[in-house]
Amino acid sequence: AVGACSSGSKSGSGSGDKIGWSVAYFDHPVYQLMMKGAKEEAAKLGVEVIFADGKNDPAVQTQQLNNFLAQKLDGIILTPAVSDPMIPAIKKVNQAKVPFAVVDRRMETKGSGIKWDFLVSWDMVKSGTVGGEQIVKALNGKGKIAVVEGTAGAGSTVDRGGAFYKVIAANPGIEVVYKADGNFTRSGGQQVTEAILQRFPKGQLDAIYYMADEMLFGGIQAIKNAGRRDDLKIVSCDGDKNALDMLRKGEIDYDGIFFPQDEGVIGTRLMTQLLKGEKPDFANQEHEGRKAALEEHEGMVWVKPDFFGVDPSNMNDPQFVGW
Amino acid sequence: MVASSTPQPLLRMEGITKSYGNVQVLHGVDLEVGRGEVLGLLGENGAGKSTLLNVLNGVIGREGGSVLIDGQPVEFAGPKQAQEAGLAFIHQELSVLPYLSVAENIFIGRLPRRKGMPWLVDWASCYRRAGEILERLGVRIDPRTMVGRLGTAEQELVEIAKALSMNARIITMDEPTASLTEAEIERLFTLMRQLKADGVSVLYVSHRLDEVGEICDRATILRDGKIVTTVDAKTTGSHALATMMVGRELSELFPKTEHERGPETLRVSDLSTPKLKNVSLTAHRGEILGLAGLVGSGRTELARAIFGADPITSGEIFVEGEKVTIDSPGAAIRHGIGLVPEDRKHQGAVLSMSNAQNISLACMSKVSRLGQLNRGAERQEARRLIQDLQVYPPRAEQETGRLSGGNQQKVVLAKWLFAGSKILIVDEPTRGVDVGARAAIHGLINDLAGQGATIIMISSDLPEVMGMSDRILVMHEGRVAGELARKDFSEEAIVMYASGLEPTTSGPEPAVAGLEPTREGSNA
Amino acid sequence: MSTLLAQNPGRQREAKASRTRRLPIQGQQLALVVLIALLAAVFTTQSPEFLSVASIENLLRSASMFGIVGLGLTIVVISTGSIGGIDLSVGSMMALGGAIGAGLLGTAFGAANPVQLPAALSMLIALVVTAALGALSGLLISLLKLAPFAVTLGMMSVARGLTYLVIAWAIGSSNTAGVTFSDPLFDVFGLGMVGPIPTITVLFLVLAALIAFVLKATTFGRSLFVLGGNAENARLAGINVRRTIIIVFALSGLLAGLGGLILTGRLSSASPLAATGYELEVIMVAVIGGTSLAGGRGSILGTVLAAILVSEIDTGLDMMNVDSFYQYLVKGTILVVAVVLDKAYQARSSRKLVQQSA
Amino acid sequence: MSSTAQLDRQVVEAPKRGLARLNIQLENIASGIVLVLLVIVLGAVSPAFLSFSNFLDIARVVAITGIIAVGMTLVIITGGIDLSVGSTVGLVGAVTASLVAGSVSDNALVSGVKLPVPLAVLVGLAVGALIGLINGLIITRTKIEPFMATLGTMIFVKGLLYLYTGGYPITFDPMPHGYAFLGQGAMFGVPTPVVFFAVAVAVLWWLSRRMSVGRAIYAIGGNPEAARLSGLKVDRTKVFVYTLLGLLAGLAGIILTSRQASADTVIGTGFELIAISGVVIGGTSLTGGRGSVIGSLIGVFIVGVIQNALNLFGASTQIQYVVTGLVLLLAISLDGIARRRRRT
Ligand SMILES: Nc1ncnc2c1ncn2[C@@H]1O[C@H](COP(=O)(O)OP(=O)(O)OP(=O)(O)O)[C@@H](O)[C@H]1O
Ligand SMILES: Nc1ncnc2c1ncn2[C@@H]1O[C@H](COP(=O)(O)OP(=O)(O)OP(=O)(O)O)[C@@H](O)[C@H]1O
Ligand SMILES: O[C@@H]1[C@@H](O)[C@H](O)OC[C@H]1O
Ligand SMILES: [Mg+2]
Ligand SMILES: [Mg+2]
Repeated sequence: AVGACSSGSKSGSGSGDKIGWSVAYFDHPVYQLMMKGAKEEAAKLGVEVIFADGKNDPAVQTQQLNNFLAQKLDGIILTPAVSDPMIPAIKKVNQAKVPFAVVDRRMETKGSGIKWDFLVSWDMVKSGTVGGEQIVKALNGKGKIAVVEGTAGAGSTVDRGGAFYKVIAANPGIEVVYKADGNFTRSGGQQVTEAILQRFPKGQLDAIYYMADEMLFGGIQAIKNAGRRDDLKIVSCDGDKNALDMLRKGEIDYDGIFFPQDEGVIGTRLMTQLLKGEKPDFANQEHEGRKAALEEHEGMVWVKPDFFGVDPSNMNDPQFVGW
Repeated sequence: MVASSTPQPLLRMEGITKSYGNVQVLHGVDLEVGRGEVLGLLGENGAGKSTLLNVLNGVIGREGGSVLIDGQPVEFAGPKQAQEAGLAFIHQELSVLPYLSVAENIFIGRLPRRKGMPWLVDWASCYRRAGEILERLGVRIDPRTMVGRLGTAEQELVEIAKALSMNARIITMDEPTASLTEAEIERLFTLMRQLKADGVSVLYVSHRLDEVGEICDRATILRDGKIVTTVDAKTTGSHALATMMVGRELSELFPKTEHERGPETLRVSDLSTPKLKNVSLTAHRGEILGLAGLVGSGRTELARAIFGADPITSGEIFVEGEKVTIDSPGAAIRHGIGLVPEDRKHQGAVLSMSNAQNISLACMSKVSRLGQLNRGAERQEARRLIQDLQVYPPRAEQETGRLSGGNQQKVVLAKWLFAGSKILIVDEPTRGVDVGARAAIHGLINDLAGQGATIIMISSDLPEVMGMSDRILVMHEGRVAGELARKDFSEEAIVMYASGLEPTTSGPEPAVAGLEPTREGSNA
Repeated sequence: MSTLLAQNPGRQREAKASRTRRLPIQGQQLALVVLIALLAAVFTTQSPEFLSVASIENLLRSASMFGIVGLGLTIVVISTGSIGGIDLSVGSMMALGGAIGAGLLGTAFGAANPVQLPAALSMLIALVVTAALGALSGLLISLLKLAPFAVTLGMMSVARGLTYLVIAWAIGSSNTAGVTFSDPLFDVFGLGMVGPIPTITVLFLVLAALIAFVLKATTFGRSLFVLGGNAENARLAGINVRRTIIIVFALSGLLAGLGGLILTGRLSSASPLAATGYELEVIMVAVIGGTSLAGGRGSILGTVLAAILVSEIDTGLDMMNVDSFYQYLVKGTILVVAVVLDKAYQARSSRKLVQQSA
Repeated sequence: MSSTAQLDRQVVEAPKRGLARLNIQLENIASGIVLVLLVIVLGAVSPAFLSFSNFLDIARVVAITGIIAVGMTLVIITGGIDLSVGSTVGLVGAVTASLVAGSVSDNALVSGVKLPVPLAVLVGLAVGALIGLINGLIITRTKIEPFMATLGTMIFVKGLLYLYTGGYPITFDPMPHGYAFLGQGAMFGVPTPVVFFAVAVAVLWWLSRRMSVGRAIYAIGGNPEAARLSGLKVDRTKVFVYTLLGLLAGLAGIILTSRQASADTVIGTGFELIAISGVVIGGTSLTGGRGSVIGSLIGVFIVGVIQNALNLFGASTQIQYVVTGLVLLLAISLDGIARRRRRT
């Protein structure tokens, strides 16, 4: 059995419940989509979700969680920009015994004893592993690569990076010559890529791995401007339609896809079930036919939507058009 | 030449040299001040007077020479050390802090401290002592007033109070009277005589040569950074002093030349602002119209209102018979009006720009086409004016901020000559200007009038305003209190009008004051 | 003649009138109090929970953190405004202070740092370092007569870089995620309460009172106003300008470091990106409080009130569930309006004084 | 006056003549020397640094913030500052991108109207100029400090940007050639952004040094009251420089969205400080009245060269921060020393 709820659910008042959701930041397509999914599901279920823009600052998110508590909202969901700094704020949420969930970027308890009722986060580890394998395949097991990482300290960066570097380490022919923080943003991706291209002229670099499509979008422009597309393999991750279009046009070599709205929908659905006093059906979550796995993370529930690698063999599959 | 009054002078400076960059300003200056002596230090603008005083007071360093007090050589690392050695310094430029109280300004850097807790300010004693000093000066200003709310003259008095509060043995005063009225000057002199009696020595810089005879014992004359001579101040006349300063014979001071008074060029009728009450006046071609009055009587206010620098609440202005709307200085300039403001540092010149750039500033269109400056023509015009006005050093490309005060004033005048103003308002045009330059400025004003310009001259210097003007309007509390034709000029008449009295009667005018929002000028 | 002039009737009147009445709280601060109350009323009607204990605690915590840093900035601007005094490095200094405080801790998770110190000592070192860097800014500004804006802009970058380095060193890898730890002393900053009031709020108010006292009552404090009015005057008055500038920037660094420790305590974690952009927030607090960027004028009480006001706006808008995108519009507008009102108040009060004295 | 004095004068004037004719200011020399030294040292360490293509690379990188920096120079010379340019870059970039055919966004608010590229660019520039105009009006009408006024608009315009884009990026499918040319094209082998930058420098230099409006800009910064009493239109000139800067920031935003082939909400963030750094390193005084467009050109290149070198040597982010900060401190220190020497 998976971990129990940390809080007694409220009397099954049902509809009209209010859920506060602090999102790492609003201005990112992944989160826009996630919020869209959540809103639609909330409307269906008759609950209200209040989103707060975390502005990529844990201090702001801390403030927001506290405000949710002060507002006596029925449930709280957190998509942390970075994990560890949120521990004290979550402690308070736990003390107040408000139903609480983490969505998208996972947390670690670091022995602090904090609890969440469930975590909905797609398979970041798999995305890193697939990315690593794609790089190995693209380079035939030999070459120099640069990595444009996501926001340092974000659960997604830690997990995806960890898995990715594990695959690379198992392939001694591949050397990581450079890695830098692109902060999951377009301009970050472009800046880091520009630096990479200046640092490694033609012939000294064979591939770049982007930890997210947003950063790829910035980076690809720098690569095109420098006329370097032909001597570099490019691998990315996320499943943005634009990125998959680029893959189909041969402008990049590999990508992968997950579905952000699934996280929004499932997160809202489970929280609502919790608030209604129903026993949430963690094991059977799906959205638009995509099933989410049920696992355990630090002894608590982890509902895990899937991730799929995309390459020329499956890129024309209708389910991988991209979002 | 007169020898030092005492065998062992209190202060002695020997062979002082000082350069700015590679321009030597002081060439080995020797100077002595006896105990209880008031020594006048005279010289043209740029002669190096302020520089010498700055060196003495540790404000700037020197290259060579020594300073001795009581025969002992002293070396000041900064102004604080000079203060501790018993020197006090009243600067040429006002240096009060507007957001602080009068008392705090007086005790700046030396606030009274609590006994036993020396890091705490003893405010009670601060206000009390400031009050006492102001009392001594005969000024009624609340020591708690923010200095920013005082007028220029009162601020100058605060500076003087500051110097007095130091109980110094040697006080150096760099043109302390430049913005004071006669009454205030008189009060200051009384005080200086008292200090003298107490054995305090004063080093006194002024361009008002008649004052020198009145208050100084001896006068040392500085020219081009060298001592020319030291003379007995009581017996040497102003004219002789002036000649020594300039190094050549001067023509008569205030060389009033008679011009034909032409048709009316400017008419102001019922002009009012928050500070002016229904002022009317006319001025004519070729006329010099003097504006006299106490400090704070509204003369500057009137000048600024006519020039469009401050908004007016009502009234009309006619230029050459035509009603004009002047809502900005630009509009005034288009109608041929120019203004030489009283505060040249803050209002007159852009100190970071070159002389040529300052000169062309009010009328750049004259040397530009379609907004493009013709810098050759600009420089050439500037050079001509610099020559005419004897600006020193005579360089068009020189940064104006590096000229002496008097020379800066000439540059401001040159600006209006360049702009070809037909009606020129000059506000205290010779404040802080030496005799040589003063004569040049007077000559220039006369020439301009001779060429048909209209001059409105504001001056607190009665001899000047009486010497130069064809007609004088006297202001009192924002109104024109009286008008005097040249034949009726007398100091008494001006002073009576200025005080709100009728020269012919003895009783004071019914008090209208109290209804108007006036900043009270200085005490008198 | 001179006696005649001496009897100008205006003088006596002024002597009587210019005894300015002194309220304990002056007009502009009064306006801030009114605004704080007014907004509280508006927020409460829209969202009754706004006046709850939890929400007020939340508000006070953020106000105290920005306010403590704002106190340092207020001193900097009052005393060096005439030479363009400002400190843009406070955000980075907060991050650095937090990074050192957390990085040297024995309790940091996964800490690979060779030294592991007790919290009190690591905090002390953090404050010493940020104060020293502040002093370095002050030294450059005073020694070479450089613009504070430019110097602290450089320092902003240097301190941010050092933050990265400290954290990388502390966790023994170039993965600059941050340092997470658990420490009772830091918890006092993050969670501590004195009765119903957060400990850091008490700290803030004590510091504010102390600084206000120093500014009003000590010779050093007065010399700051002199310096801020006009640096040349200060020199002429024998004030050690260089030392004073160094001290105020050191103080600003120190208080920013303290603010950083508070932030770190709240998050139980220090990150290289912490407090990014906070310098503008802090400057906003000082200026809304009535400190003039031109120097020589400012008030600690104003800064305290402004810190509360700004946090109130943030909290209130959040609790009213105003979309974050609209919050920018509201905040930008309030900032401009507050400064315009201050300006208008200044103009009106000086006019009033002239009228009074008539 | 006396003959010695005349002698002195010749001594002072003689060496000045040569430099004066070239119109070189001492302030420029300090930063110019820093730049030359940097190039020499870096060239010696890494020959790759001295290649023409690397130079173009640097120019391309600095061009965008450089365009803002030269506009900022004029604002700073009037004694002002503008913190809102970063937000303007973002908003204009988004508005222009959204108006160009082929642009797509998931946000409903984003305009469905599509215009030909030149027209879209004009609208974008007008938006930039409008923001600048509003800054200028707030500053001149309310007399509040430019720092605070533009801090307010910085936050406000950021809000507009979020509202307009809804937080979604705007992308192109495909980007019209005309628009791509603005950020990615080249003229005679020189990248278009660099050409824009060069033109901006030339125009603003001419305007500030050769035109009466430029003289007014310096006069206003040097002594606003004297400028007003000389009949200069102080407020109008200020409004003009802020508007010009808004327009240039808009241009930078347009170029950037073309280069990045998309607009998002973070682009332009922090540009204000980068541009101001360049201006300050170039020797322009933040108190107004002194400085030059050419100085800022040198200033932004110093920053660009350092960044480029750090990249070439593979310095990590943390080191980049430290070095960039130190170089800024060093450059302004040298400038400070040069100015002090000149004064005494
Ligand atoms: N900071 C400075 N830098 C360069 N030159 C200066 C500076 N200050 C003064 N000078 C020059 O030194 C000379 C002496 O100036 P100073 O101010 O001592 O004259 P002054 O006798 O006090 O004149 P005034 O009567 O006009 O006040 C002038 O030629 C002036 O241009
Ligand atoms: N800074 C100020 N604050 C308040 N009131 C002022 C200020 N300056 C001038 N006033 C008011 O304006 C009136 C006229 O002042 P103004 O300066 O025009 O007089 P003035 O005759 O030119 O004197 P001055 O000889 O000082 O130039 C004063 O009586 C005073 O009430
Ligand atoms: O892939 C990324 C996701 O995992 C992260 O959490 O947020 C940004 C995304 O691009
Ligand atoms: Mg002098
Ligand atoms: Mg006057």
